[in-house]
Amino acid sequence: MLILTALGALGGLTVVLALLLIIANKKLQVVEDPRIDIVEDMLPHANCGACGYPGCRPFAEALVHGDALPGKCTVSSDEGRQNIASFLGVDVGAQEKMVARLACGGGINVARNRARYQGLQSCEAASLVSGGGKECFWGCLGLGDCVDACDFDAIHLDAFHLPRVSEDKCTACGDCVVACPKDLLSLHPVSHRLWINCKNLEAGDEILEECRVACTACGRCAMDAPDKLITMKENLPVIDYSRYIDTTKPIERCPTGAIVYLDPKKGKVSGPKARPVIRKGARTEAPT
Amino acid sequence: MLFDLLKKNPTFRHGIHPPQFKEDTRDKPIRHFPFAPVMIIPLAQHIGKPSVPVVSEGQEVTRGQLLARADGFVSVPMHAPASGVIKKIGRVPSISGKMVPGIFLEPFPGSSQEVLEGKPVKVETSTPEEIINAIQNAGIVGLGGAAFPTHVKLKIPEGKHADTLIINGAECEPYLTTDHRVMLEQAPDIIQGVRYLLKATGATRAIIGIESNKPDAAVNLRNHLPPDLPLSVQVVEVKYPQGAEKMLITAILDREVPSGGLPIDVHTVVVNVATTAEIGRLLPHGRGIQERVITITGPGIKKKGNYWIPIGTPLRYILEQAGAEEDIDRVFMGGPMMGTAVSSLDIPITKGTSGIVAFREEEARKKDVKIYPCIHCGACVDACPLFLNPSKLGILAKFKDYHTMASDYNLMDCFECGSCTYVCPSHIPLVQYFRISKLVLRNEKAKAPHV
Amino acid sequence: MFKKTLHIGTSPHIIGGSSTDQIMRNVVFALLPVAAFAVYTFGLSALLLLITALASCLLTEYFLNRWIGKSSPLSDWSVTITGLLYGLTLPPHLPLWMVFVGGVIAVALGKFIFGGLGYNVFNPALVGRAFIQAAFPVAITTWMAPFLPDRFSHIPGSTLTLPFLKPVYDITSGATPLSLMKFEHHTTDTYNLLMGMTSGSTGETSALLILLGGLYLIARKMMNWRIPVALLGTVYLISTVLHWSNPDIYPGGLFMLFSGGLMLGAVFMATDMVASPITPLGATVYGIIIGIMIYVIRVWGGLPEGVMYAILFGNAVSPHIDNFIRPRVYGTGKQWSKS
Amino acid sequence: MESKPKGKLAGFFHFPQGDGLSTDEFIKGLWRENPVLVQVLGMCPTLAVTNSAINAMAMGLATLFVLVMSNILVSSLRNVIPKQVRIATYILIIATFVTVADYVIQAISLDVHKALGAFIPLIVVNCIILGRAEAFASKNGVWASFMDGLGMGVGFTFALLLLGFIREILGSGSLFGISLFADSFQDWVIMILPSGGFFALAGWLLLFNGLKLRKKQAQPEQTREEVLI
Amino acid sequence: MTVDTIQPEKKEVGSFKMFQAMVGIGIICALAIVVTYQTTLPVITKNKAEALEKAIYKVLPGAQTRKNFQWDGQKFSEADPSDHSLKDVIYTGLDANGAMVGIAIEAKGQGFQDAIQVLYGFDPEKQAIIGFYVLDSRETPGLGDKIASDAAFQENFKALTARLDESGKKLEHDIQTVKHGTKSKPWEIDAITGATISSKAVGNILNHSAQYWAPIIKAHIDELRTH
Amino acid sequence: MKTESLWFIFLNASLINNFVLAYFLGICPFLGVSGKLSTAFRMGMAVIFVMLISSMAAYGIHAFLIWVDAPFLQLISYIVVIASTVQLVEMFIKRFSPSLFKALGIFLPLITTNCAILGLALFQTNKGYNFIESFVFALGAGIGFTLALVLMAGLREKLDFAEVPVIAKGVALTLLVGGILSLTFMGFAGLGG
Ligand SMILES: Cc1cc2nc3c(=O)[nH]c(=O)nc-3n(C[C@H](O)[C@H](O)[C@H](O)COP(=O)(O)O)c2cc1C
Ligand SMILES: Cc1cc2nc3c(=O)[nH]c(=O)nc-3n(C[C@H](O)[C@H](O)[C@H](O)COP(=O)(O)O)c2cc1C
Ligand SMILES: Cc1cc2nc3c(=O)[nH]c(=O)nc-3n(C[C@H](O)[C@H](O)[C@H](O)COP(=O)(O)O)c2cc1C
Ligand SMILES: Cc1cc2nc3c(=O)[nH]c(=O)nc-3n(C[C@H](O)[C@H](O)[C@H](O)CO)c2cc1C
Ligand code: SF4
Ligand code: SF4
Ligand code: SF4
Ligand code: SF4
Ligand code: FES
Repeated sequence: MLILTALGALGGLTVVLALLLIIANKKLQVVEDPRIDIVEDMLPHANCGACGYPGCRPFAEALVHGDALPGKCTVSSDEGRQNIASFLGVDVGAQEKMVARLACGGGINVARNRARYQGLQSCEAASLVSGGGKECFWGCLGLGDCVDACDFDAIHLDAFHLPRVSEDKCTACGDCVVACPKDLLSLHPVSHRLWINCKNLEAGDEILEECRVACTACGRCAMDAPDKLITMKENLPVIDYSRYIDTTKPIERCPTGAIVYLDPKKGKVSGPKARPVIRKGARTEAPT
Repeated sequence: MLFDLLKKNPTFRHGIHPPQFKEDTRDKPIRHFPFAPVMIIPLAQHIGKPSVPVVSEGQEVTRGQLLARADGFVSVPMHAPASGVIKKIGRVPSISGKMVPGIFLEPFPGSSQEVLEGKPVKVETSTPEEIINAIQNAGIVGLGGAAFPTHVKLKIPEGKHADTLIINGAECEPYLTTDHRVMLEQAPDIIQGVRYLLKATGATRAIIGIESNKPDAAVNLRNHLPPDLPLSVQVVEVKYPQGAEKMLITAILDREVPSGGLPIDVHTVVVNVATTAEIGRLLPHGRGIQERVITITGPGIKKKGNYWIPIGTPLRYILEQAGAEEDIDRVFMGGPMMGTAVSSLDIPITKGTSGIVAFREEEARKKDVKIYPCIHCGACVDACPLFLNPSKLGILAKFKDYHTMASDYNLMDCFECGSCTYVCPSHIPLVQYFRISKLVLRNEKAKAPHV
Repeated sequence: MFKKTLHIGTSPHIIGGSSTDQIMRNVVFALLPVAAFAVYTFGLSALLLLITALASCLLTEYFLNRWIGKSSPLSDWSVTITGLLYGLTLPPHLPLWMVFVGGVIAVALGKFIFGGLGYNVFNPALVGRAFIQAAFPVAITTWMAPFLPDRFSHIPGSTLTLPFLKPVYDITSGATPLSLMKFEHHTTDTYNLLMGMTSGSTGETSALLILLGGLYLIARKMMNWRIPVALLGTVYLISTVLHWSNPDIYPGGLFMLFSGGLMLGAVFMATDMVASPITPLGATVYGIIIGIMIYVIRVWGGLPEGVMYAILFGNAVSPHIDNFIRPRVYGTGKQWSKS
Repeated sequence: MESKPKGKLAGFFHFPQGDGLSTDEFIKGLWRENPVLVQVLGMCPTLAVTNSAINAMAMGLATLFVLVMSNILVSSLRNVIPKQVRIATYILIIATFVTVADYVIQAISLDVHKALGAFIPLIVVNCIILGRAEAFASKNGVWASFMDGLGMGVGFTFALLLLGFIREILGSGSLFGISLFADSFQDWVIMILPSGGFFALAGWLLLFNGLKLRKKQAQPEQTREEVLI
Repeated sequence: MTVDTIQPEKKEVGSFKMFQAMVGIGIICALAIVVTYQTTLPVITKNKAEALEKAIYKVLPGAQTRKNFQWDGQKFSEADPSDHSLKDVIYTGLDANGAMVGIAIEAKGQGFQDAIQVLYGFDPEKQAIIGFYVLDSRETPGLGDKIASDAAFQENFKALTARLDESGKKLEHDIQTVKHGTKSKPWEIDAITGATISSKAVGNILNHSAQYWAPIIKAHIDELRTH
Repeated sequence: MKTESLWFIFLNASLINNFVLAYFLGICPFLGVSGKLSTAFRMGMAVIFVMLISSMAAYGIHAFLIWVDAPFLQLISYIVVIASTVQLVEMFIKRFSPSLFKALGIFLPLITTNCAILGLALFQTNKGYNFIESFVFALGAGIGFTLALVLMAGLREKLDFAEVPVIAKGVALTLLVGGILSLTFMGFAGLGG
């Protein structure tokens, strides 16, 4: 008897439930490409936005819909990109690894401060107060907004309060580029190794008073560069990276070291004519 | 006593009472200042497009001669502050720390104070347009500090009208006494200026608002009031930032300028007294502005006082002439509440400079105190004249949540008066946070269409 | 000729008003008479208790902040207030080891965990007390009679109980005015309440000194007067009206005001700005909410006293008060369009 | 994941190659993926019944039982149950085993049953069980699912006991009902109150966080050659 | 670009299959539950009855057996001891000779945290409460839960007067809880220190229950005896 | 016998024995969905709604099981019926009020398999509440749940802008706040007793 009641009651319930679910199944099916989930899983979940999409999921959608290629994701490993590409049966869309580069060499050992800034310790804040008190208006303030902005621990301030970007860790997400109030950082392919390390628009030897490694707009690098690789614009040399030639010729005669070659092993190499960078009697305190 | 309480001077709600420090200079008559060996004249001394030089290097110019013409409507011309030679047209140092386009002028030794005159503009015979053009040609900008071209403000937009002209004589900044002295010494010019302004704007009445700590100025102006002019003097409470135009309009007219709006939205035009006096002084002679009244004061100055200083005089020269102490540590252009600290003494004063305040180290150190976290004491909330919540804004800014600040807490309304920072017991640099936040948001907005 | 590199910074270049450490120091000053009177009333045990409470809070704050590398953690004086207030809300002969435990909890759990000064969402002193009340409910509801003749020569046995052991009581116990009211329907004379002639927590008995301290802080603009006024006003109003409707059940307004921890709580604890709303209207609403809740717990609830719970509850709703009660920003809303 | 089974019951007695795998299924639930301490699942029973070690133990075992049984049944029926009615059937299965557990405990000890109150039936809605059925058992073989359920269940019991120990020792001065200290011990009543549950669990989590942080600090990331710019 | 190596799984499951699976599993479940229920039922029933009996004998010292009576508003009738769904049941306790020792009554009311459920023994002869047992409470351990264990508190219920007044409709004196150490009347309960609230709750519960039952029992005492 | 008054049932379920803070029911959403005030509030509303529905459903089932004399099916049928009823309601709302669905609907599936809902059904049965009492009980429990959730959300939103030490970030902090809230709610004990 008990068994019958039980079977009846529970059987009835399950029948109702089953019917309900069947109806639900028929009426409300959501169609979403299951590959999106899979691709999203294959992405690094950094949600950094370097791919140009607001996050990994939207990028995954774009990948699946064929609107983007896996190579756009700079955070993923080569293998990871390859996996996604072969899963979706598309090209990797190989993109050369990009890194952020700083266009200033004016650490506290070589660049002078005109005034001492007091207040919130951020470049953004300091740059609003008379440009930050650095004698060179264009120079790095060394308060590390770019460091804070980096989610990948790829930027650190060195002993002279200049940011250094680790080529390994940098994912080219562009956060530091946005963060810098002086627009000193930009994204470049790693293979671009000839680099103008200054943004000062002034010309003449007087500006060496402000900063020992400033570009005086003497123009020698432009003269020496093969194939008109470098032209002078607004008192600064400009490298035409669209026809980039890997050469160290232009740095040879630079008197200040404002143009450098970024050697993968040795780091920043300036020409033999550039004077040694430690200035005697330079103030060593931080530009606060 | 009860009676006194009842007829309290009108004012706005909230605000602060910083010490005034005006005693040192308010009784010092305005005196003329010698010409510096070299004058530095930036081409953008106003908000808007920089002016365009019409002189060339090596050219000799007379005081008051046009140096650069206005470039469009939101721009004003520059006039020579002294007779001399144009040394160079290039980049000059500026208060922003940046080198900006400008002119170096070397006055002739012993050059006279005589000023070149132009075509007079009479109130009675000119149309409002003519007056507005004349104001632009005179190179007049707001002398209250913002340096906004005055003629732009006077040009009432289509579909709006002005019924009241408020002359801002509040001068609520501590230390500064320029407007005070102007009201005492240049009452006829002010009256004349009001006539021009009334005609230009079409307003039917004008009110001069003066803080109650300048009773002599109020009396002086009242004595000069001509019977034929719908002009009156209104004394308002001493309170910072009474001089902000929104606060003055609220105090005098009990109107509120809508958020994101301008005084003209409540049918009002606000002009600073010194600006008014300058209009009244220059237009009848067709001159251009070449000097302005500046208070030089502060604990770091020995010869405190009010001076007519030619525009373009370098700061270093002014300080030397005014006998600044050797150990000055901070120098501000403008008052201590709203003014800008200068990073170099090689920059010139401009049309917008209403005062120079120099602090020695002791005063300066008072600001350099330990910052605590916000303790929600509410002092800032009780101080903000715009009824914002600086505490919340500050916390949001610290965590870089700029969008919430703008969307939920009216960040963009903040006019950076600094009242909140002044009262904060935790010494949080609130205004600095807000400046950054606003800048970031504006930059974002500027970039938005490209993304 | 000018010797120095100039300093630059943003406006305003002058600052006024008192600083945070100054405010905190003054609160300590305002509390000192209360503490002194407590020692006078309850003798050595109260003195030891206050010292232990202070020490536990200060030590916890010091070591925890050192641990995460903050410099000079005690310089803002706030934890001194926490320690003092925490001690003042405990019964005078509570075992010192319990006092110590609560002090550690107050600072570690009530303050440090949230980020320290300025970030705590609850009143740290009350978190400590609430913990102790829940952990050792018997010990914390056992009271000592005031003005015992041997209070300066004899340390009660319970005070010196060894850690983790139950206290043993060897002195005359007293009943607080509130529990007399609640369980025996006996109301204490207002004059006695005012002058601190009753038993109760160490620092709550003298309403007069507390009020004076509060007035001092209000006069120096270091305290938001709206909170105590709204709070006390609410309690007084409700109790007066109900007392009038049925004096047998509902105690009178003055009794309610001056009994238990209400005065101390209203003046010194509800006013802790960190965990209370920031706007003037918000503060008033906050005071009213706490007032209502105190009344409800005291008169209809199970416990004789509810100040602590009411304030903690107020702390919990204060983010919402801040969210919903905001002053109209200048130039927004309908009002400006009138012109 | 394993290869596709051929017949309906093919996966039933499918033992994975080597024992290493299933040991791992077991171990991971104990620590690495501990449902309470790491995944923070099934909080209600965790907090509600851990005011004594006995209750924690009973609850843990009951959950373990249901977890293992439902994992076994779900994984063995995984090819029979259509995807659309998956959740519904899992709930049915779980509810059955919970009912069974409920009656068994009631038969063993009324006191324990009373102490656990409504929380035995509430095992039905413990997210861990449905979670494992859905995430693991529905995709894996019976043996692996069994090990997984066992691991998770033991891990759950372990976490409950951690809480139960500290709450009972401090709160009642006893362990498994056996008095540990002399009579004069002062109980910390808060530990057996609801708030004590929150605090105790938070305390454990803080401890583990602290350990994790210290581990991180102890072995700093390798310093890589940084390219100067 | 459109190479779909992995097709989204399109499982077209027939409705019948779903139905089949659900109902099938439902049936298995039902069977499992019924089997458990049937095997454990006797043990559980026995456990429960024992627990209740233990409580009854505790509040009615001397009782050896018990009888259940249900009150239907008019009269008492003997009830099936195994039927738990009945309401308004009281138990009479009989000694070895079959004489009635007293009546055990369940009562319930709000305590400090949650409802307290108690069983108390009522002696219709003495018109007094003669025993007290806490069936269920969620009072604070170490504090309120002493109402179940505190010896001094239990002492209150050896003989707690619950005498009816002349009208026979209500108690002559309300049962009342007083602060610890101040008990002076036989109808007062001496509270536990530190748990005054729970003690008061017990007093209230007993008072309410006695006010309700005492008159009924007095009027129908014969029905309870004769059966 | 005197039964509890409706007012008291309500107070008890919402404040004194708050489902979350005293009974530990529905801790998962309490920890999970209390991060944002707006979400917490909508979740609370959805819970109140589901509680009312499932309370009524449970009342019906209980009556039915008593009638067929199969109390052992209580648990399984509660869970099944509650789950399917809520799903039905969800479909219904989706069909007839998309805006309401947007506001509350997304929470519904989350709630169905939640301790608080099933706990409510079991408690009301254990306490032997009649239909009206069950309804009030469900309402009180739902409102109490919402209160706890909303208070928590407010505090957490505030704590989003606090310099919480790394060690306490995450669940631990939420639990600690929950503990203090639970302490606070002890102040309501004995109310109405
Ligand atoms: C906080 C604040 C304070 C101000 N104080 C004064 C003042 O004291 N005197 C003044 O003339 N203008 C002051 N201003 C500027 C006025 O708002 C307004 O721009 C000015 O009076 C307009 O006149 P102008 O354009 O002729 O300078 C202040 C502005 C702000 C935002
Ligand atoms: C600020 C303050 C808050 C207090 N809050 C509470 C409280 O919430 N609950 C409580 O039982 N006692 C509290 N106390 C202690 C009581 O005021 C008082 O000592 C207690 O009511 C005596 O209670 P009893 O009747 O339970 O013995 C507080 C004391 C102070 C000074
Ligand atoms: C955590 C806590 C739990 C409590 N539990 C109970 C309780 O279970 N029963 C009770 O009567 N009072 C309880 N109380 C209330 C106090 O102990 C109350 O002050 C006491 O009942 C008053 O009685 P007394 O006057 O005998 O000290 C509790 C208080 C706290 C703080
Ligand atoms: C008026 C006033 C009242 C205060 N009340 C308390 C208090 O009740 N409890 C406390 O721990 N700290 C109190 N403080 C100190 C301080 O605000 C407190 O330590 C912070 O909560 C710590 O972040 C008070 C401070 C002031 C100025
Ligand atoms: S590069 Fe830019 S952001 Fe980075 S430290 Fe320099 S100024 Fe600041
Ligand atoms: S001169 Fe060039 S290198 Fe030097 S600080 Fe300026 S930007 Fe940097
Ligand atoms: S600076 Fe902005 S926020 Fe601060 S008081 Fe002035 S208007 Fe208000
Ligand atoms: S004044 Fe400073 S400390 Fe006070 S609330 Fe404002 S920001 Fe916070
Ligand atoms: S375990 Fe209760 S809600 Fe998740």
